Amino acid sequence: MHGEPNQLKYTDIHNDVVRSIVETGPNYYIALVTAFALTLICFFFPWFYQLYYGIGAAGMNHPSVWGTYLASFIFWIGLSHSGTLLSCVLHITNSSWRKAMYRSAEAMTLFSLVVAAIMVMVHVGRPWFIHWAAPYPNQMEMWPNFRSPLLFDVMAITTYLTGSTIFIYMGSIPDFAAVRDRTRGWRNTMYSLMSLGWRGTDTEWHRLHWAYTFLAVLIIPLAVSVHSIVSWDFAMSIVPALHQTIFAPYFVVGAIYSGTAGIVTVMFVLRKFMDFGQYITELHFDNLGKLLLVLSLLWTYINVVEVFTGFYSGASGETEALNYRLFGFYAPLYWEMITFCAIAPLLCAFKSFRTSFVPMLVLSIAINIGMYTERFLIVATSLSRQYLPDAWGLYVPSAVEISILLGTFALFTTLFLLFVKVFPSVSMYEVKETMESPKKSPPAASEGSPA
Amino acid sequence: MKNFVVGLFGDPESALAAAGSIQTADLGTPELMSPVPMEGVEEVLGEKKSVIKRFSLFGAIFGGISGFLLAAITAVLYAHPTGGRPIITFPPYLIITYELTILFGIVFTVIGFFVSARLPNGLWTAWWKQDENRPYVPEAAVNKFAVSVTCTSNESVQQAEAILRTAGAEEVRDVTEEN
Amino acid sequence: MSFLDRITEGWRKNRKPGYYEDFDYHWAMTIDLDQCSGCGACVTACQAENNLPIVGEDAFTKGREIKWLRIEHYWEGEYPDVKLNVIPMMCQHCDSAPCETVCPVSATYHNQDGLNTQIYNRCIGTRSCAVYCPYEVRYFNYNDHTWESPLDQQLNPDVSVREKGVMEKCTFCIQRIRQAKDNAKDDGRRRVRDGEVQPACVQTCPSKAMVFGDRNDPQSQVSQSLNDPRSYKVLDELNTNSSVVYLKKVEAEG
Amino acid sequence: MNVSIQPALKSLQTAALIAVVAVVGIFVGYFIDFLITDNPEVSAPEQPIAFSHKIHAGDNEIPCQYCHTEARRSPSAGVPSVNKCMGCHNEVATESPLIRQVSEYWENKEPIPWVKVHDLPDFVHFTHKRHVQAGIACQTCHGPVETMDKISVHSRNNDGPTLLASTTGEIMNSETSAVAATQNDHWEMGLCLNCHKQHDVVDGKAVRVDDGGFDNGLDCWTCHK
Repeated sequence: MHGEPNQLKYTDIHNDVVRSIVETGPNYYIALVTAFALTLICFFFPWFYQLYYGIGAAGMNHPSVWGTYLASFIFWIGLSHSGTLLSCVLHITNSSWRKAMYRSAEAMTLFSLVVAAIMVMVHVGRPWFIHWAAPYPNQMEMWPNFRSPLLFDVMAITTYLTGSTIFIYMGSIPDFAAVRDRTRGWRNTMYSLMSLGWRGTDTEWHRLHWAYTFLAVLIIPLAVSVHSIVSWDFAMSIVPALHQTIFAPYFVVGAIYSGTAGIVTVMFVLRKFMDFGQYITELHFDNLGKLLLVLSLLWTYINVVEVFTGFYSGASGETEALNYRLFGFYAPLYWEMITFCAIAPLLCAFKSFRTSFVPMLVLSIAINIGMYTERFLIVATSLSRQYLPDAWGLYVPSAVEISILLGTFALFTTLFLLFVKVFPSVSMYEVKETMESPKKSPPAASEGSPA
Repeated sequence: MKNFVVGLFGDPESALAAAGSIQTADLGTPELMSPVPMEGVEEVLGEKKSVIKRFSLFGAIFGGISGFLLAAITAVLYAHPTGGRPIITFPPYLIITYELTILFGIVFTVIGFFVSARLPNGLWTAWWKQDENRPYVPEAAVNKFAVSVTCTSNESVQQAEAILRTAGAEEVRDVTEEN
Repeated sequence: MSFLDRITEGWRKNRKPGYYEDFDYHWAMTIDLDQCSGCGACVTACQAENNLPIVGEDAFTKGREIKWLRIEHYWEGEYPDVKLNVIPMMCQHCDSAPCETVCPVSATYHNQDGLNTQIYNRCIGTRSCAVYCPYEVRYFNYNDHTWESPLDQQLNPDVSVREKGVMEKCTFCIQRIRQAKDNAKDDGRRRVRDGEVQPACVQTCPSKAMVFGDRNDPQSQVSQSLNDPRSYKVLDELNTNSSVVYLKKVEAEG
Repeated sequence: MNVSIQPALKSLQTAALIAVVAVVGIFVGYFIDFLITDNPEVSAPEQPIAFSHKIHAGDNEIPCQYCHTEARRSPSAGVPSVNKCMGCHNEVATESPLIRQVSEYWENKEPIPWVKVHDLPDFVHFTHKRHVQAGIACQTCHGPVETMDKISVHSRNNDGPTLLASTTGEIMNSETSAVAATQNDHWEMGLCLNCHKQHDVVDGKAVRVDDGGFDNGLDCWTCHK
C-alpha cells in the first residue's frame, strides 16, 4: 500500500500539517487569486447587474418562476450533507478511517452552506428585504409566517449552519493548540485565540469527547431534517411530479450521494496538492467508493419508484409531467442524469476501480454533474408543465444564470483555499489516535510501576 | 506557593502508571496532558463525570418550548389566516419546535463544554482564580505524554520528582520556575 | 372573564380553521362560459384599472407578460373542423389557497372578506406562491416598468405601482370594494348592497357573462348563479375551495 | 508556561478596542438618534409663501377644517384655493408683504404651488374622511401644527430598521389641545397599527378598547394598496 500510516510517527503528522498551513508556495497564491478573480467576475458582477436590473436578468418566465438559482441552492445544500452528517455517523460508529478526511469534509459542509445561503439571496426578487424572513421584533409588528415550508428552511439552515460551524470548530480546538506552539507572529495570536488555551489535559479530553458526541448525536437528525425540509419546499406544493411523499428520502439520499462524491473530489485535490498522500490513502477511496455504490443503488431505486408510481397512478397531471420529463424537451438531460448517477457508479463494484484515484475523481465529478442536473430537472420540468396547458412554458437559463452558477464554484473554491491555510485540514489528533501509540523506548523501559 | 512538577513520557502506559503512583502516594490527583485522548485514564484516576449532558438536555427542552411558543405566539400577535388553516397549527409548528430544539441543544452543549472544561483558558482564571497558573508543556501537543503534579511544599516536589523519574520519565520539569 | 377562560377562548379561536367565514362578506364571482365570447374586454379593463404594465416586446417573447386576467384558449379538433373554447382565468381567491401558506413573510394571506390578498410591498420575491398556485395566475415583476408620458397620467391612484421583484395578482379590484364599503359607511349602512361593487372585468363584460357579489347573502345575484346546475370549479379536485365558479358551456350533442 | 488566551488578546488590544468602540458607537449613535434628539429627520420644505400655521390656527384659532375643508369628506385633506385665502385677506392685513404675494397670485389667476409636507408612500392608502369623522384630532398624526411657524414632519425611510415604535396610541379628542403624543413619532406602519389595535369604532366614533380585534382595520388591505 501507498504509505503505511503505521510507520509514521506523531511528529511526522505534526510537521506535515503545520507545513501545509505555514509553507505556502506560489501555486497556492496563483490558485487563490484566480479563484477570487473568477468569483468576482462570474459571481458578483452578474449578481450586481441582476440587483440593478431585477430578476429579469435571469431566464425565468411566467410558468417557470424558479430556475437554476434554486437548483444551485438545493445542489449546495445537498453537497453540504455528507460532510458533517457522514462525519457524525462515522464518529458515533467509531469508524477510524473517517479521521483523516473528516475535517475537510466538514469544511465542505460549511462552505457549501454558505454558498447555498448566498444563493437564496441571489434567488429572491428583493434580497434587500430578506431579513423579513427572520423573526425579530419590529415596528411593523409583523412576524414571519411559521406555517411556510420556506420558513422551515430558514430555521433549518440557520440551525445547520450554526451546528456545523460549532462542530468543525470544536473538533479543531486541540489541533489549533498543537499548531499554536509551532507558529509565531500573527498566526500565533490567531491560534492562541482559536485554541482557547487548550492544554490537552485528561479532563479537557474527556469533556471534548462528550461534547463532541452529543453534538454528533444532535446533528445527525438535524442534517436529515434539513434536506427533508428542502424537499418540502417542493413536495408541499400541489404541482404534479413535485407533490410526492417520497421526496424527503429522495432528497436526503441524493444529498448524501452528491456530498459523498464531493468528498471524493476534495480528497483527491487535497491528496494531490497538499501532499497528504500518507494520510488520505486508497483505503479512503475504497470505502468512499463502496458508499457511493450503495447510495447510487438507493438513489436509483427511489427514481424507479418515483417513475413507477407516477406511471401507475394514471392521473393526467402526473402522467403528463412524467412523459415530459422522460421524453420532452429536457429528456437529454434526464438520460444524462441516469447515465451519470445510476449507471456509471456501478463501476464502483470493482475494487480496482475504487482504489484508483483518477477514475474515482472523474466518477465523482460526473456524479455531481448528474446530481446538479437532477435538481435542475426537478425545478424546470415540473414548473413548465403544470395543470393548465395554456400556461405551459419553457425555461432556458440565461447567460447571467450560467455565469453565476460557475461563479458559485469559484466562490466555494476561494473559501476552501482560505480554509486550508487557517484550519489544519487533516485532524492531527485523530490521525494520531488511529496510529499505534508509541511504545516504551528500550533504554528507559525498566519497570512499569515504581517499587 | 504552588509548584507544578511535570514529567514527560514517551508513551502513554508509563505516563498512566506514573499518574497512578502519584495518586497512591497522596500527592493529589495529577493532571495528564497528551496529544491524543488517552485510554484508561478513568481506571487509574477515578471516574469522570461532566455536566455537559445536563446542559444539552436543558438546552433541548428550552429550545423546544421556545420554538413552539415563538411560532404560536407570533402567529397570534398579528393573525394572518392562510390557506384555511388554524392560526396555531401543529404540524408546521412542530417542525419549528424540532429545529429550535436542536439549535439550542447544540448551543447549550457548547456552553456546557466551555463551563466544564473551563475554557477559554485565561478568562476563567481571571474570573475566579486569579493566582492559578495552569502548567503546560508544548511537547504534550506533539508526541509526549505529560504528568503534572501540583505541589505545595518543597518536600512534595522532591517526592513527585522521584516518583516520576522512577516511572521512566524522559524529563522532569518544574514549570512554575520557568514561568 | 377569568384569565384562564380568556386563554381557552383565544386558543379555540386560533384553532378554528378559516374563521374568516364569520365575517361580513365572502366575495365570489361566477363566469358563464355560455355567454363568454372571449373578446378580451375584461383583460383590457383589468389592465387599465390595476396599473398593469406593458412589459414590452422583449419581455413578452420571454413569456413575462403580466395579465391578472387572461383568456385561455383551447382548440378542439383538426382543421377545418376546429372549435375554440375559451375560459377567462384569474386568481380564484381560494379559501384553502396553497399560495398563502407558503409565503414566508405573510405577504399573501386571506382577509376578512374571503379574499386572497397580496401586499406588494411586503413581498420579498421568493416566487414560491407562483409555484404553489395550480392556476398559474400569479405574475412576477421581473424588472421595473415605466409608463411614458402621458400614459403615467392615467395610472389609478388607488392601486400602487409595483416595483421589480414583487409578485402580483388579481385582487377582485379590492380598491373598489374598499370604496363601496366607504360609501356604505357614509350612508349609514352596515353592508354593501348587491351589485354596488363590480370589478373592472365584470363592469366591462359586454355579454354580462361575469357576476360578482357576496356569497354570504343568499339573495345576491352571485349566490343564485352559484346554484346553477352548470356550475363547476376549475381544478376542484385539488381542494382549493376557489371563489370563482364557472358555468359550463352547453353544447349540442355530436 | 501559561496557555491563557490573554496574551493573544493583549496583542490584539488596539484592534479589539477599535472594534468595540465602533460597535458601541454605532449602537449609541442609533439610540441617540431615537431617544435624545428631538426630530431625527425633519422634513420642512420651503413654501412659496412663508405661511404660518401658528398665526392662523394658533393665535387666531381658526379651525383646521375651515381651510382644509375636504378632510371630512374625502380621502385627501386638500389645500385651500387662493380664493379661500383672499376671502379673509381682502380685509385682513392687506398691506403685509406676504399677503401682497398672495394677491399677486390672485390677480394673475394662478394657484399657489404649495409643497406637500405630509406625504405617504405609494403603497399606503389613507383616507382623511374616516379618521376625521371618527373624531380624531388632526394633531394626533400631524403634531401640534398650531404651534408651528413652518410645518415640519418627522419622517423616516419607511422600510428602514426601527428599534422602537414609540407610539402611545392616545387619540386626542377634538376638545383637548394638548401637545400631541406623536411629536417624536415617525410615520411608519407601527404608528397606524398601534392606534388601530387599541381602538374600536362605536357609533362612528373611535373608542379606546383594551382587547383589539382582527375586525377593526387590522387587515393589511385597510392601509395597503
